[in-house]
Amino acid sequence: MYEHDVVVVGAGGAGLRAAIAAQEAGADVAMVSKLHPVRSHTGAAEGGINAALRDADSWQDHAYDTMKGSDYLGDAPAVEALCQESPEEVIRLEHWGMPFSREDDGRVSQRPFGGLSFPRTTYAGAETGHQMLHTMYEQVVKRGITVYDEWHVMDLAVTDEDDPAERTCHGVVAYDIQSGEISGFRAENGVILATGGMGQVFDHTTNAVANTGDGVAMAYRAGVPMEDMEFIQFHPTTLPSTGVLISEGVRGEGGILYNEDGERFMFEHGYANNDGELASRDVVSRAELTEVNEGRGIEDEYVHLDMRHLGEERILDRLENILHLAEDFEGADGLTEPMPVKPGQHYAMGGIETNEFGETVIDGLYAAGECACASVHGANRLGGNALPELIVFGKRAGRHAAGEEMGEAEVTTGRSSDWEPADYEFGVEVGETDGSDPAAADGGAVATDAESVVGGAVDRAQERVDELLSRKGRNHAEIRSAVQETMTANVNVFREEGRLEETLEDLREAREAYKDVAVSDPSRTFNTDLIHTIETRNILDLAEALTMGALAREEFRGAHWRKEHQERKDEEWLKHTLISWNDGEPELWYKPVVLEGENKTYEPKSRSY
Amino acid sequence: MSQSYNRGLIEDFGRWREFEAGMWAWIFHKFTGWVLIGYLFTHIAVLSTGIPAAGAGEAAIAAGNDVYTQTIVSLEGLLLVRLLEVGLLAVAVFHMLNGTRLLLTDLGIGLEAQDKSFYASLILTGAITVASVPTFIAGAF
Amino acid sequence: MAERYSSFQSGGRMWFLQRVTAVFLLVVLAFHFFLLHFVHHADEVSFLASSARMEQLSYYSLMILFLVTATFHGVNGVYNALVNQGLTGTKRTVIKWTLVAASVVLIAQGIRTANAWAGIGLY
Amino acid sequence: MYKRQAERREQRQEEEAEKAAADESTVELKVFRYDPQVEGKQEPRFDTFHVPFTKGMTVLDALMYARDTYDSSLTFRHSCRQAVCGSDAMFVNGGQKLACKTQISDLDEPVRVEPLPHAEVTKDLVVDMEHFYDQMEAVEPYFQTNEYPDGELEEQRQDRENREKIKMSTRCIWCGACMSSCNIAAGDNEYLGPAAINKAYRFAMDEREGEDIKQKRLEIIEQEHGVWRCQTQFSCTEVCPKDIPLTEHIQELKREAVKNNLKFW
Ligand SMILES: Cc1cc2nc3c(=O)[nH]c(=O)nc-3n(C[C@H](O)[C@H](O)[C@H](O)COP(=O)(O)OP(=O)(O)OC[C@H]3O[C@@H](n4cnc5c(N)ncnc54)[C@H](O)[C@@H]3O)c2cc1C
Ligand code: HEM
Ligand code: SF4
Ligand code: F3S
Ligand code: FES
Repeated sequence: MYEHDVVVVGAGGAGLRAAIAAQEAGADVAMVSKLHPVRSHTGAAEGGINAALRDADSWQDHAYDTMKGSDYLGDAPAVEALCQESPEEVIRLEHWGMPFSREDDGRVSQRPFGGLSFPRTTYAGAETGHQMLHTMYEQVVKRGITVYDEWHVMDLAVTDEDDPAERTCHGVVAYDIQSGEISGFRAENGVILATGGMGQVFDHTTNAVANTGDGVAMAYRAGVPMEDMEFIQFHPTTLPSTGVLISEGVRGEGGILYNEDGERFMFEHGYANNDGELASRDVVSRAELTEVNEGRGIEDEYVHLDMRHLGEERILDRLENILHLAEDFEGADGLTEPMPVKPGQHYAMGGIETNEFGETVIDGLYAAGECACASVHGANRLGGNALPELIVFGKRAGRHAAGEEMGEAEVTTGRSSDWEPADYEFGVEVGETDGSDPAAADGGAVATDAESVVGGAVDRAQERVDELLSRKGRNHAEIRSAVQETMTANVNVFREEGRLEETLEDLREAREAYKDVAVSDPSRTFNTDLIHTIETRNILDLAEALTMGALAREEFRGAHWRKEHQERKDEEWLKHTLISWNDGEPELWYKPVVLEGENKTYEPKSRSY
Repeated sequence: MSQSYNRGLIEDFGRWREFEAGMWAWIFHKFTGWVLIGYLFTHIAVLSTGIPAAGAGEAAIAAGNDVYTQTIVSLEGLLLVRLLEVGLLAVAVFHMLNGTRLLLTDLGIGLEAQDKSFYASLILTGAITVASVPTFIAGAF
Repeated sequence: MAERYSSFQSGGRMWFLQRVTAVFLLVVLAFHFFLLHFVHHADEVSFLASSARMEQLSYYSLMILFLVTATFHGVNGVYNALVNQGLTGTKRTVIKWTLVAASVVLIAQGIRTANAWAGIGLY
Repeated sequence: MYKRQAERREQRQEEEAEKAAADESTVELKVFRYDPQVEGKQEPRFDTFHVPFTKGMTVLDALMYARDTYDSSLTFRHSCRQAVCGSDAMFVNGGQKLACKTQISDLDEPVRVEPLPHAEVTKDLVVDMEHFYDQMEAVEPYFQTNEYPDGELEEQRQDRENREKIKMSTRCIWCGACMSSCNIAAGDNEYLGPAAINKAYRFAMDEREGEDIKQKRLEIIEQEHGVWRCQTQFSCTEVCPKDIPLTEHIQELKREAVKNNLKFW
């Protein structure tokens, strides 16, 4: 067993920032990551980081934009923290050497981005995430922070009180991919989950193959509620064949969308008369799919994104990376032809329920980054708001976990006084009640001291791995792709009741199938078959929760569109959806949104661009 | 750490087909450099016959009967030696041309055309060598 | 970490000298070849002719310099090549001094020969 | 729905396997296999897979197909599928390539896929990257300066030109292709190698670090196993998937170092 004060799971932007912060606050930190830090998907972010750096701009404006973008489902204390602290965090990155693009006067460059009232997206070419990830990893190297790379965290080591709010997290269990060894990591002060996105729930996604939402699923099964899972952002400009993202920066710089008839449909068909291509992502994604559905798509699949008129010099200066992506992954030359694009899964607004310090309802368990839901993005994330989330909330979680005094949280976690049960009947059995899978229930022998909680978790993980390796059964790959296919077909940009229900049935069948899953590669060395099999379980749990949330939320808000419910219903739905695992019996409930900030109270307005 | 497998030398030798221009240039430069330094040693050895020759007396020298002149003349009379000299020329010319290429590379000049300049060195070496054959062979028969 | 390579020893000087000697050799070797194969032909070599050239001080000093630079350039090149192939430790020290010794012998022998031609008593 | 899908998939797989046997629209992959623990794989061998070709298919797509359809134990690293994570550098038809960035249609068949040369093979296409990481970390790969601006919220100024100068060098994704292609690095285990030297270049040329730190950086790369080992073979530059002009950067550092030394002569 390894012992540290703070154990950070995941080494993307959020994890790295959390580790640095915890270390600066005096803790002995270790990072455990299934990928080497520089392989994390933060490296794929292209567009930039929103921060109100200029005199003409203000964090209040940024907060206002973010709230509006979130369709008033963001929690004001978290949103304000994001906008207030983003500038100093961005400058800190600059001080750590991050090579931002520069203005003539030598200051960092900023550009306009969708949904922003000021060009405050700070960027480094079209590779902002890459530069950010590497800059922070460099700081981790400098500080000599311990990194256990290529260790897959399988489970959390949590006590098993009946009420999740009374549970304590003492560490994690991880599988060393290189050697096949399973080991406990005991965390004296806290575990911070920073495992990133869950794009693999869908099959057309901008996310990495490693983005399987492990942290969310682990926390969920340990008793932490998942918040707002139905809100999935579909990015309007991804390459049709691979899902590789073409940054919003292209539209920020002036790129134009055309349909098959060469119409600039964002304006000509009235989807966004003011902002056109720069309207919020959900608006543009739906516009594109409507064009395709109404027969104006190219090859009935995609639309064109044209940036030729920007001129070679400007493109090379600011969007060079896009040229390579279009060329390498789609065979299109952005300098001489328009690029084909269509919407693809991009970001999960929801995730592990936390307050504005990253704390979850379980004592000693934190979450930050895309896996967490504080919530700053509400029903829809603005482009350029995820990277600041990583550094702001990564830092906050790191400090808090290291024991720094940070005051009283205003966002609640767990069932505080104003929670509200949901009375939705799903018609299909959900969850995992028969206990056929040891990971299904977080229970186990009653243990309270940290050593034996971690030890018990290690034993269960070992048992599970031995079982998967020794039995005969079916391969996980077909189950995974069945889940991805049904999710992409039915829980996409457009959602209808009947098809959502069908999806729950498909997922039920997938769950049944997963019961006889087995790993055919017997090796203990670098057994990716085993890792993927474990991940598929996570994908299943998340897909189910996501679909449940989508069914229950009978309104149209932000990224969540329902055929039967075409308007935002503020009286009824100004609240977060939460799903608790309850030892295998998922339960849906709600809690109100916090719209009162330090700055002001954000009154819901209609969201038009 | 888990066990791992090292493909070692087999792989190194199996890879020569896949070498890039720059690697061939490197190999040739190495080879020619070694030949040249090897030759320098032999060259001086042969030339040092001039030392006893100098002590042998004016008359022998004037008549061309001294050890040095004799050695050289008899060596130069051999076709094999003449052919080796052509080889030496080729080696030296390549080393000089590619050496120039490397010197430019060190100054950061022509890096994009490094493969082309290597091919140019090869071709030029061939041309110069062929052109010099008559001069080198002259009087050997 | 950087300290791992504690045997701090800059290779820059030798690298630079290798280039400087190369530039010099480029000119002199071309001249040498040209003079002894094209101007004078291989079958015309004789002690007398060599000695006539060597008696000129400028030619004599050029040739000595040629010898020294070529030896340095060649031997240093060989040494570098060996080090690049991973020559280390005692073996490396031994080879290094062997090469130095060989160079000294080569240069000494070369100078004696030149002296013999130039009619300088020292040989 | 799930059953339908499963059936459809099975059917598709059968059809594809048939097509694979007869049709020419399949790609033949020869993949290096080795596993220290599994009997029959301890002796390295090549396995052949026939994968149906689809437009725009990359080597990574083909490998994933082979793994998910024929042999789930086929092992390779991959994550982003878009040439930013640097996990899937491998030896494809005799060249170091990122599998996700290599179109099958650009390759001769059969496509031979091997782990990166000059690295120890952990399993199948996975190599041990430890040595590469060590080299990267040996050049103090983090920003250092003594010249921070006064205000907390004040950024350090940097000229556009200077940022342009280091731009390419900051693109490295730590894939290790360059290191694997360099003969010198293969022979001299302590040679920093092109990627690490490029990393040093990224900082040494960044004007924000200031002169003192630059001196220190030059000392690091000037060590015996630093820049001087480079023999300008250019293979690193040829294989770099991010088009970083590695040789140029190494050469520039050599000149900087010489200039620096000449001062003391
Ligand atoms: C293509 C693309 C472009 C984007 N562009 C922008 C942009 O321009 N601006 C913006 O603000 N946002 C952007 N985003 C969103 C943003 O990049 C992500 O939300 C963010 O990078 C997520 O960071 P993270 O640290 O939470 O997770 P990641 O960077 O994904 O890191 C997750 C880490 O967790 C580890 N991990 C996962 N599971 C386990 C496990 N079981 N055990 C151990 N370790 C585990 C992984 O190894 C990895 O290190 C973009 C996203 C994508 C996909
Ligand atoms: C005529 C002009 C010459 C030029 C321009 C020249 C140029 C060079 C250069 C630039 C190198 C360094 C290669 C490197 O380290 O990357 C080199 C190496 C070398 N040179 Fe020369 N050289 C010349 C003549 C000679 C002569 C006359 C000899 C023999 C005495 C010689 C022997 C060598 C050797 C042995 C090497 C080392 C090769 C290796 O790396 O294994 N060179 N030369
Ligand atoms: S320099 Fe290029 S080839 Fe080398 S590790 Fe970096 S990206 Fe890969
Ligand atoms: S391949 Fe190696 S020798 Fe130099 S130019 Fe590249 S580092
Ligand atoms: S999969 Fe990330 S670089 Fe190829």
